[in-house]
Amino acid sequence: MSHPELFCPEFALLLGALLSFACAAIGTKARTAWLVSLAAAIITVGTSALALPYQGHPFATDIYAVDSFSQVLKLGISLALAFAIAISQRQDSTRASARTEVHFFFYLSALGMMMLVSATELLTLYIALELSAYGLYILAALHRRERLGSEAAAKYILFGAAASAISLYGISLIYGAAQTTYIPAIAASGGSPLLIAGVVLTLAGVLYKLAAFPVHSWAPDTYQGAPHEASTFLATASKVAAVGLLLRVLSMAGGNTEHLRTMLIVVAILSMSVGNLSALFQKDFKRLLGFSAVAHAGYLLLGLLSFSKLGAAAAIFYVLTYVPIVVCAFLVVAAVSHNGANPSIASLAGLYKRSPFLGLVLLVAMFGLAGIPPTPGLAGKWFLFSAVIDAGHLWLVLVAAVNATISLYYYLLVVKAAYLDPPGEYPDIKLSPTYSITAFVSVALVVFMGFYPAPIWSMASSAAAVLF
Amino acid sequence: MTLEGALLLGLMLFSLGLYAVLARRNLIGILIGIELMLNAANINFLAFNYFIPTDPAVAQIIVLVVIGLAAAEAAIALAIILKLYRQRNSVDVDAMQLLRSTGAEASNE
Amino acid sequence: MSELPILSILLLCPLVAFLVTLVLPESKATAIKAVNAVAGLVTLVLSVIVWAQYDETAGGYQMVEDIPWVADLGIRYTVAVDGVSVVLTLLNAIVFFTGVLSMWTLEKRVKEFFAFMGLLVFGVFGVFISLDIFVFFFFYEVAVLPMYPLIAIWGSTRKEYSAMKLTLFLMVGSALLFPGLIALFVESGGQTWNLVALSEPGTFSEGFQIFVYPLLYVGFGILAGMWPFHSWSPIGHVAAPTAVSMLHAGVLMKLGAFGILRIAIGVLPLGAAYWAPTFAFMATVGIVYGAFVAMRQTDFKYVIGFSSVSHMGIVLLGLNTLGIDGTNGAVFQMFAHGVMTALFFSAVGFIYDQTHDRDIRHFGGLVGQIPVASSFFIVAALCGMGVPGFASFWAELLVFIEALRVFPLLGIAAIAGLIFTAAYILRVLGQAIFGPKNPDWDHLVEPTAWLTLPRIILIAVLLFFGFAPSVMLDMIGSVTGGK
Amino acid sequence: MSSTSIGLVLLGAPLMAFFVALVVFRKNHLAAMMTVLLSGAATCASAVFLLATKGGTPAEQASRAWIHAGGTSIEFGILLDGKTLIMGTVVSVITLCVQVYSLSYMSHDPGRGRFFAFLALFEWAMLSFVYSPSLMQTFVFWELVGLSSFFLIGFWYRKPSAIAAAKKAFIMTRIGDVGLFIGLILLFQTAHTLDIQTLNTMSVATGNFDSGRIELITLLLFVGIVGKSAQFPLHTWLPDAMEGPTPVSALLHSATMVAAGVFLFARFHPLFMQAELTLTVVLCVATFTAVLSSTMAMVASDMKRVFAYSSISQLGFMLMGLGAGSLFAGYFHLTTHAIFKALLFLCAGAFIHEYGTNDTVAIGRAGARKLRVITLGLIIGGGALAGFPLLAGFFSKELIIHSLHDKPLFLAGAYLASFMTAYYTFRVIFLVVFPNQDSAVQVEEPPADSHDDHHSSSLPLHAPILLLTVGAIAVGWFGDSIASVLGLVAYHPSLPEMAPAIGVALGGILIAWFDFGRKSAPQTGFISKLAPLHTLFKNGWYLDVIYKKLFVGAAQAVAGLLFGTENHVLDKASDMLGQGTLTIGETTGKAQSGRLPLYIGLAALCFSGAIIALGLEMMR
Amino acid sequence: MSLHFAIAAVVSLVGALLAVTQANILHAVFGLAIALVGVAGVFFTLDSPFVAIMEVLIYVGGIAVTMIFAVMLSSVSNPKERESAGRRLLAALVAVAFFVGGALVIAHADFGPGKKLPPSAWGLEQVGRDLLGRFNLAFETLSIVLLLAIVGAIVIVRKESAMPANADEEAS
Repeated sequence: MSHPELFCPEFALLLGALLSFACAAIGTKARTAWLVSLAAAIITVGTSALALPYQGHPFATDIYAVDSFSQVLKLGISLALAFAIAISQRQDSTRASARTEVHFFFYLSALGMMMLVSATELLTLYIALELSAYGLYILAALHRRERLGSEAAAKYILFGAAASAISLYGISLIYGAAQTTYIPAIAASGGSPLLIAGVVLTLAGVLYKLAAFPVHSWAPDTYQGAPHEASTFLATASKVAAVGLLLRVLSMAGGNTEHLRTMLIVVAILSMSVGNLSALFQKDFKRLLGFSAVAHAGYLLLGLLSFSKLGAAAAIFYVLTYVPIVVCAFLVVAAVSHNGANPSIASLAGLYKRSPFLGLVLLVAMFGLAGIPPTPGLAGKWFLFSAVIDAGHLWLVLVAAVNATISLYYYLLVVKAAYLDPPGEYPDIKLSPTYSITAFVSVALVVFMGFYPAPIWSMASSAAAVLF
Repeated sequence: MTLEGALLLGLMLFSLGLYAVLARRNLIGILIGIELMLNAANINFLAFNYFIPTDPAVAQIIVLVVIGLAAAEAAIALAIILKLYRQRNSVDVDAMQLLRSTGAEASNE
Repeated sequence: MSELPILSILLLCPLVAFLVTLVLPESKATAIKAVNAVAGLVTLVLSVIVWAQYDETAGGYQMVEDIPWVADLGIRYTVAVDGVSVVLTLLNAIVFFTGVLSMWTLEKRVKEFFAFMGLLVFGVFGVFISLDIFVFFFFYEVAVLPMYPLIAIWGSTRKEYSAMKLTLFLMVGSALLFPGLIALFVESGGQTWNLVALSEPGTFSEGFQIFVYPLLYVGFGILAGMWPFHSWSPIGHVAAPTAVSMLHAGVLMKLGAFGILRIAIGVLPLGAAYWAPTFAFMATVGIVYGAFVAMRQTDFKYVIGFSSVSHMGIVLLGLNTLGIDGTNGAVFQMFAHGVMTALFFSAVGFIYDQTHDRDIRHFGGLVGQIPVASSFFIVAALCGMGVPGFASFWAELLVFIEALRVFPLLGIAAIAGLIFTAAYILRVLGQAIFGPKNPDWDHLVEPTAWLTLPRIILIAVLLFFGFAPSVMLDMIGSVTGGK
Repeated sequence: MSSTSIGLVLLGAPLMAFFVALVVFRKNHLAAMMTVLLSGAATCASAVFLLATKGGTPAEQASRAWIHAGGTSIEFGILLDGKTLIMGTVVSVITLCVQVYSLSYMSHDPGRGRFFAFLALFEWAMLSFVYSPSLMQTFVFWELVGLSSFFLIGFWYRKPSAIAAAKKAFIMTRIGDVGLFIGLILLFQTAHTLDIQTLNTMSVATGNFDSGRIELITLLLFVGIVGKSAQFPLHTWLPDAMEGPTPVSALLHSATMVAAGVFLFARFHPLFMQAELTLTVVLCVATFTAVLSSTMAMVASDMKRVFAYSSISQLGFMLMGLGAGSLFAGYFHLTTHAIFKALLFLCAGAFIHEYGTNDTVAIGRAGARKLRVITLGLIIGGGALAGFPLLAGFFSKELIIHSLHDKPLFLAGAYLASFMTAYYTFRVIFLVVFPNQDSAVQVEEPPADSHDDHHSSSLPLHAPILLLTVGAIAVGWFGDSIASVLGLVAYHPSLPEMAPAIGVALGGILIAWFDFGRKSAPQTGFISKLAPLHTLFKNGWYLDVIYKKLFVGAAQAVAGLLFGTENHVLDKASDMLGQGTLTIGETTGKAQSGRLPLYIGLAALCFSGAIIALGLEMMR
Repeated sequence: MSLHFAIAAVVSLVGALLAVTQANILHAVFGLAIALVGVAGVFFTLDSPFVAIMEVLIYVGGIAVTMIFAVMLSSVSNPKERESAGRRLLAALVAVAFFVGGALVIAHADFGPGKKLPPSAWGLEQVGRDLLGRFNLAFETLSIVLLLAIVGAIVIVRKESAMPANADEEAS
């Protein structure tokens, strides 16, 4: 390893993993383990932020790239991790027996994701993909209501394993076509039809991570069945990593993007439509967020299918702003949840009265997801759509915008429950200081990004510049 | 023995695996299918390696790693399946209906 | 021109009110109302100052402030006013201030109400003064969404349904705007979102203009109550509480017409010319249609809601004439209709607050029971009929002059619509305000001074511009060139 | 004082009075009434003064730009020429008479303050209309006249019939207004000015218009006149407008509102004179109206209605005169008619007020002739209306008939109408003066209109009647002066020329005497012997019914249709769209059935499809 | 060589067929083991003996055995449940579709010529050098993955000791 400092966010994660493993090994109380993890997570965020400007190759050349692309996404991942761990303070949806250990999986999964966005070689990429996934498979299984957790995890892992097997098959074709596993070299090899076929099959695992059609079906089930903090992590960090991964994989096509683009357009439209339409009737809030995640995967694909710097930057911007917004939503889930049960939308009733601040957090989350200013949702969509129109697909934007309209319906139903329906017998909610601070930070981030998207955009833009 | 022949073998194994994943009700049956799919990919790697070599060590390393990953994956999957079995006394995939969308009339609550 | 960034200050006023409202505890209802009333007053004063400072002879955009926002993408916070913005800014300030006063008796969830209202007004100001398409759209969306909670929480009569319908309709409008607006940026070479730069002739080919114009026109048109996409509007009116109805019809619908004028027509004149006959036809249908449907309504607010469809049809017809007089008239009509409808809803809201009934058949001879409150309604009705002496007369006159020149047949149909307008308005007057009295409502009381004040202001504005239309027309004319 | 400042007083005083009265009337009725009365007096004095000083001198105009439209400014101001001076004076005199009269007449009405306020508003609108130097101002105040008449006709707003009548008046005149409005805009587009004096100097000959254009414009202007001056087919609002208080009828339906249309015609006489076709239309409509409404007047039992029909018919006369090209004849009749018709209405009002009924027969039987001053007024006014020689109406009507001498068809119509006029006027007079308690005629209508049992024969009631009686006798002799103010030369028909008309009038009076006046007269008109005709006339030729069925019905039907469209098509469409989306959503949502094989199957199917597509692509 | 390959291929296919068709899941696992041995044979013929050995050791010796344990522990209750014909048909259709697509791609793909390489490039030595050299990250990560899997499996299967009464066992 030539420049260890380039690897420092990952080291921070390894440290976190080590500490939580130590906590589990010596059997500390869950609360202590949580505090340790939170500290490590905050250190990770700090490290990632410090590491933003780093560039270089800590390992053998072309295996692992540290550049602004990877570092920006790593910052997103570490933020998501920190938020998820902060939310896990109230672990009442996690199995009592696993409360000390969960953070270990968070850290290793985050490590996998960070490696994922840096990997520039197929083997590294694949193993990082699996590492990030396995942690999540385990996390999903740890819901306090074991039947839910096991079912969620079983669906997640079996579907995931199948998808990753298809991916691996695709990778083998890529290898056959390019006879190398280095992504830059593959991209330079000229994009033979076999390579495209390989990339398409590889997309199975990648889209799976992104929760896009046709490999989206796990998302609602798993979001619903996993513990709240795991769902949070799944919904945020996983999306960030998936965007990075997808950009890398698509870059392998090396300019021969015609078929890929056609397929991605279909995938994007179906993701948006299926996600939004299916969300219309959901009663369970987490499940609704799962479908919403599918829809947002569709929006993200709009940027990716443009195969342009603008599109990539828009997708990265979108996913970075998406993190705090979704954190807001899951924070409400975790705070409202009683005895670890999943909150239904009906159980959000009267939130404005039960906890005015939480009501506001929910409002920000829903408006953010719907793309209503002053959240960055609008700017994000705007940039994505700009990229798509720049690529010449005006009608696709129309479809996407109609989808955004449809989505508004169910987001507003949530807002309605929180702001219109009387609290009934639901109790008041007292937020713990951790939750208040987390909520405040995430809302502040959202509103700041909404009013002043420029810094995030320049980050996203510099990240995209690496690829295009 | 040709490249196409080896690839075709891989493809057959893959398709059989896929069939198992889709047709099997037993969760372990699905897992078997997945293992077959992984092995199909492995055959591809080694076939390419053998017939059009540029860097013969890479494919072997990939296959080794994949075998390792498959083991880890199988361990986690089997743990989850066992947990599931303990709760429901069944490893039937069709029995996993707790997490699903209901219509407008019913509620998840 | 002043050194002070007066437009930004104006823009921040409602935002500050919003933040202060958020901070104040729910129990301090009067303080919240006072804060918003003061903010309303300040915006009113500021917009009058803006009016006074605007140099009509120089014309063009003035008081420009320009700060990069997302510099990499060419997005800049560019605000400025031209004559049209000045007029509509004043309108917004008037409606905001009088709206706050009209809601003085509100007791339910005061804090949230004024918070949402402040946000809405903030967005509307932003739209009227921004020159950057992205910033424009940003504020546009800020303005549209608070309608949902405002109607759904404080409304009446199928409020949740109506609020949802309204929001979704407007979002469909936005869905059309998204591709349209972004296409402008991309097609112009991806350098600037600035409206002035985009409006340069020759930026867009005719084919492109013809293709994109309907997206923008219909997208904005939905918000402007364009037939046949108007059905959200009356329903929303009916459900909304007084001040929200005032803002909705008074200001929000103007956003659509303003967008058409400034962006659709301003940037795509060739497309506008190509589509003008079609959209003028639809506007005329809207005028007549709204009047006829209003004739059969039994609910006060439905009548006014459809009258808005009809009156906004006049605005759209004026815009589609693409002529100086037509545009002048359209902008004037936006202003006049804004104030008039605010007065209408204010008057109806006052009656509804006491009776919880809006069926005109249940009333009769109200002018004998509450003469002052009724006369507010009568004045609004007269203005709605386009009676001379009120601002709307001149507005309609100018539109009709131009329409008759450009689209003679449509002009005649639109003018004939005046008959039906008179018919439905007199029907309401004859049924509810005049006629045999209904003893059920003998107990009604007259508005207090605080509640009278906003209505008096609105009437004064209507009369002022009715008697001195040139004040308004000179201001608008500084843009359209029709001084 | 310059004439402009006097003009300002003239126009400003009533407006001030309106606002002051509106503000104070709720507290103090008397103050409101006095304010208005004072302003009326001031206005009247100004008008008379102006007429006296400016009569016969060249026109004077003072105006300021009001708005800019299409590069041209539209003026607001005051124009003093012969037409406006006379008309303005007539209007203000009549208004003052009515105001004074109302002091007594409305003294016990709770809304009298409001009444006076709207009288002032009306006066302001009417005078601004009359003195207007531009067609735009004319139109603005034309509308305002309509508006204030709405409030005056609907003054008793508790009475549904009054409100209905007011609505009808407003809407029917507005139909005419639309025509006028379009005509105005066309005129503006053609001539690029709306200045009346400039417009009147324009002509086809000088190339300002082409002949088709001028026909179209004048025709459209005439549509407005038809509405305002209650000509066929838009005349039906006027009889209904009798629902208003009688002073309102006296004001609106004699000298002012209805006369506004005729005044407009006179105003644009030079333009109309260039439009052959329009003139023919005008003559046809006016003659037909004159005859038509006279037939209705012959059988109406309500005294005010008789006079209302008579107003319609006399307006037709004026338009006949004007349309035949004689500005003086029409204008002279406008003036005389204003006076004697106001007188008749005031008298009718006094009777109605006294006896609490509108029915002529009932009034007569109640002993109306005991009110001597009023009965005298009725007789003089009636005589003037009937064209009894040497009374006011006689001269002007002779001139009109004379102006028609080369148009035999219309002349015949004029004779017929004036015969009937004499007949129905004296029918009323005889019924009042020689009541026959024994006749079989039944009182038709229940007591109406004035419900208080206050009886008044005070000075405010009598003074205007006396004044107008004198006017009705005298004004006919001032034809020369009026002509000179107008800048015209009066024509004096010779006795033989007048003979037929006199004969016709006297014949009408004679038959009336035979039917109603003489002792043991049946007191039923000769028409009643022709039962179908009687019924036809009585029901206003069923025009109201037809309109109601045809136009109101059609409008209602369209409204119903569009209402249905709105609710069941447009609104429903969006609802269905939403519902459809929800249904699709439910389906896709349910497809998320929790079955893992289906999830993976979908994915595998899609990727198989993709790979097949790629394979096929590679084959090519 | 071709013969070896053919035998290995047939063995793996037969094993795979058994694995996917056998109603008894235990038989299916045995089928899998046979298939994996076949695959190892294929690896062997493809000049990768080390991988072939690892395949047999880890897959047959590890994974298949774990599966058998799992089967023993779980599906005894209903080992012979057969899927419905419709389901199998649909699954077969999808699988055949994939096969057809894949076959098309393979048949029409244009594989490069490759390079002639010295035998040293194939050797275990090179594999080991690369594994600890170029690909050390993957190698180290693999160890982390295995650690994760072990800990995860333990945490998942662990019995809940301090669970409250099964009141909340039902679906939320």
